Amino acid sequence: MSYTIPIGPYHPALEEPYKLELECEGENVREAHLQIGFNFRAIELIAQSRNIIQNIALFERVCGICSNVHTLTYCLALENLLGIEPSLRAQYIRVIVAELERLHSHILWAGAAAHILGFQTLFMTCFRLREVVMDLLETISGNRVNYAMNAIGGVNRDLTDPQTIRDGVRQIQKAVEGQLLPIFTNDPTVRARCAGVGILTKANAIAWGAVGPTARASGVAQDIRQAQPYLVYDRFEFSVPVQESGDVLARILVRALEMVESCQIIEQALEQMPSGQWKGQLFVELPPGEAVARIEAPRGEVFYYIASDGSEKPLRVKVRTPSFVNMPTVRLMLKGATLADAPLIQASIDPCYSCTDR
Amino acid sequence: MNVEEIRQTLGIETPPSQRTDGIWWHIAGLNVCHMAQYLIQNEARLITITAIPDGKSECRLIYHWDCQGQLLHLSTLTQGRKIDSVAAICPAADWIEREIHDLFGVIFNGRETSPLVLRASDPSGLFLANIPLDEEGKE
Amino acid sequence: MPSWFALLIFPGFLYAVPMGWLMLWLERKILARLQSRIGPPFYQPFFDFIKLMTKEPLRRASGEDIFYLLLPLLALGATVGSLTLLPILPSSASAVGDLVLFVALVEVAPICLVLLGFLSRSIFGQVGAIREATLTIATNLPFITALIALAYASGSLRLMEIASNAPLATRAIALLALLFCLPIKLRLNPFSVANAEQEIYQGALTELDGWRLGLWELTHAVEWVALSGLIASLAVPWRSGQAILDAILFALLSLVLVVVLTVIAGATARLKLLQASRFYWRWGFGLALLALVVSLFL
Amino acid sequence: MSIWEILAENLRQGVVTLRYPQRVPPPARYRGLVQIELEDCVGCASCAYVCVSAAIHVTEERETFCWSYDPAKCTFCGRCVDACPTSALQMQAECPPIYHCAGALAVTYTRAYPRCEGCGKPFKVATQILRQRAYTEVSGEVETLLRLCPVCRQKEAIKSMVEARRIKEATR
Repeated sequence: MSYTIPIGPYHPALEEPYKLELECEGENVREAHLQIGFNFRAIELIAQSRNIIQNIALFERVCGICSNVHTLTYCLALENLLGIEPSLRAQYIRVIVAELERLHSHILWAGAAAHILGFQTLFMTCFRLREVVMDLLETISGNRVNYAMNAIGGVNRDLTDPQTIRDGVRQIQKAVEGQLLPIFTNDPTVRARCAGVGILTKANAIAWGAVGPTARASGVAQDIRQAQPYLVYDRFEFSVPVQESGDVLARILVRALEMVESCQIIEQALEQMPSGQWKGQLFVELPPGEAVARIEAPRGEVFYYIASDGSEKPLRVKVRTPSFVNMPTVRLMLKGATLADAPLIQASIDPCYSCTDR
Repeated sequence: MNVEEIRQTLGIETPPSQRTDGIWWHIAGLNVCHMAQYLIQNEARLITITAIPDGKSECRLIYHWDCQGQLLHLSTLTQGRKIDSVAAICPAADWIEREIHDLFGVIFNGRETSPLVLRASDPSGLFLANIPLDEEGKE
Repeated sequence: MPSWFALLIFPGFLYAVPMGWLMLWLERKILARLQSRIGPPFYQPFFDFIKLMTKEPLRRASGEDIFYLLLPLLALGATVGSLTLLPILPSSASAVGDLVLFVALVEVAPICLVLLGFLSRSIFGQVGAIREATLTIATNLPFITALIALAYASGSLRLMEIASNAPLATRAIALLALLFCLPIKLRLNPFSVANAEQEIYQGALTELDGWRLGLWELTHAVEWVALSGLIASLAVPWRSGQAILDAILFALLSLVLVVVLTVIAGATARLKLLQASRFYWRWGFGLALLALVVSLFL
Repeated sequence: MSIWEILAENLRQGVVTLRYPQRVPPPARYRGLVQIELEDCVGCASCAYVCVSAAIHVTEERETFCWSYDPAKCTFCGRCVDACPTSALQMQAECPPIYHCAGALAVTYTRAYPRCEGCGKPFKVATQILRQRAYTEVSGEVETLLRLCPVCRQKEAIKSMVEARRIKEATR
């Protein structure tokens, strides 16, 4: 029996609207079509009618989960254009917030994956752990979701209580190593659902320009933090986990190991952090010209392009989010998979539909 | 990444400008297919393509490449709002080109573009429509 | 004991409906506590039922509603009917071949569910119906084999005689095989494939709303009582002779089964259709076959 | 840890969730409603300039200025607080109340410009904080000067300069 089954735009397995149309043969998927744009807000266009400082808050709203990386990349691009560099303390604070956000994003994703697997207890375990990192971010920034930490040339809030963060991060590392990793890799029911499912070959990952954990799980060792270190990432010792198998389990593993690395980075940053200036400056105008910036977000490389004609408003801002390049690979993973695997496979790249649509 | 080699292979005369955020190169009549083929052979990754309206009828397209960790930005102008598609050579360009078609109405020669972020009934070129956004952000 | 008592009072409606709600609540509460959550108060399933029954339902094509009314009622009636056959009290009506009748009645609900899924004309309902049908077949092989083993070992098709006569070894293995089948019949993890929310919404129930869903939820609650009751009533060979004591023992045993099933559900992810079927054909059927072999040679 | 150990641990640990009206208190840096200290506001409209969602408006009249704020539009990014040169803005460190219609918590404050002690015209006044920033020591003389409008202040300054020169010449 052949039929087309729609997943989305609104579906329990999707956090946000997008549509996956699966042409099925029995329980097997023959072909998949992706439709995006349900969350299209034309943020790039709106940015052209706002001044550069308003735009920081605007780009914070590109994504609900990785809000900080967007303001960070935007501010880095502006700083490239202005030719300024934030103080060392501000850079360390940015790194700490960025890594905490990576922890948050990965834990949230692990929870979402567990939910899609129908593993309620694991979902609850992940989301309970997520509270720990959210509390840390709330202590630092005063908000659980949109941290508003980045300003041009600095940060908005100082980091005054390193011990709380250190304790929280240690708790997270312990839980990731002691609970999430063993269950995701050893639990028989989870293994049965994840191993060998939704394979993305290395060749395909390269051809489609996949980034972040999706690429690293397919054996493409690329991480902007090491390839072209920004902020103070060249001062930390950390490794980039790479898996060769390219299946859902590999993507889970890459993220879980990355969380441990992030904890290590935060510990090192707290250790090394110098005292001093951290505040940003208030810029009203930009010099004419263009600049780009890119960073390694939880989901992969975020890329910003800014062009200015010398006024207070940017001429054009281009946002390239990691999900935008990762999502087309879902089609390749889905071909030949079973219907039951489809929600898990589409979730395994950690897609962010709002990011993709902007 | 060997800048001189790229320059010779693509037959470019203008010199590039080297900045902290990569190498910027504006090339008037760039053969984008040739560029894509050459860079992909050299293990470069297409990050994205940025389109910026240039005058009333044209668009400047910037191809952002990651050449083993280094950024290379090659820009060129469309001709009659048309440019060759690189999607056949570089699958990563597929969605990017579709989005540019949606937002700026650029036509990519040698491929079909179906709407990506817009719905099928919407006209392309949304960002050219000059929608006045007042302070409240309403259309 | 008159049969109207069994049907209406114990273990029929008056017992089965509150007990079913209690079981649904216990399932949710245990799951919550296993996850360090508060969980719902004990009256929650009752409130859910009232809420569903009083909701304004969607308008359906004329003639469609009759199926949404009849199929759950049929399933409810059949499931309560199967309950009355359970050998709980020594005075329970036990007829020749009531084991066969029990199997027939307890299978009405899944068949109604498959029909509801197909009737709903929703793609998710149909996929859910296919899954439900596939799983019913997969699980019934060990389910019926285990019952045959019990019947053979005790030399009777009467549930009462099976309960009192089945030899220990066969009884233990066969009941374990029956217990294996419960997660699928009650659509629990790791075999909640037919109502996999993240894949096909509520499967066959996707299009049900208001009282249509309420009626089905009621049936589901009674299904819990009937299926856990089967194992609970067959597990104990002796009856005290005092109706109250026997009833309480039966109820407690049923609740213990709910706890066991819930803990397993809380500790597992959902498997796929093929994996679930394979599990039943290999382990479930293997166990049931073992029970049969044991009953043949011991 | 296996899943069984986690279940046992959870069971041992007991309930960690809260029933609805109970809630975890917000942290010290919580970004709640924006509060204004009108005495410190100079009406420079920096806050309105950086506000992305147009939650803050500053309108100027001849003799007054209005500072209005609508929490329903606010994104609580805190940029207005950072941009305020006189630290007149603060964010409440407690959760805003629940409200049912947009604009229910909107506030508008009007501040009349003080009148110049010289000519009687209203003028924008420098606040205490700005005064302290401009003059290391706010003396009585400065205080008198600051109660005048810029025009009168200029006149007064010229007058005192002329006076000073006269005294200088006289002493010579």
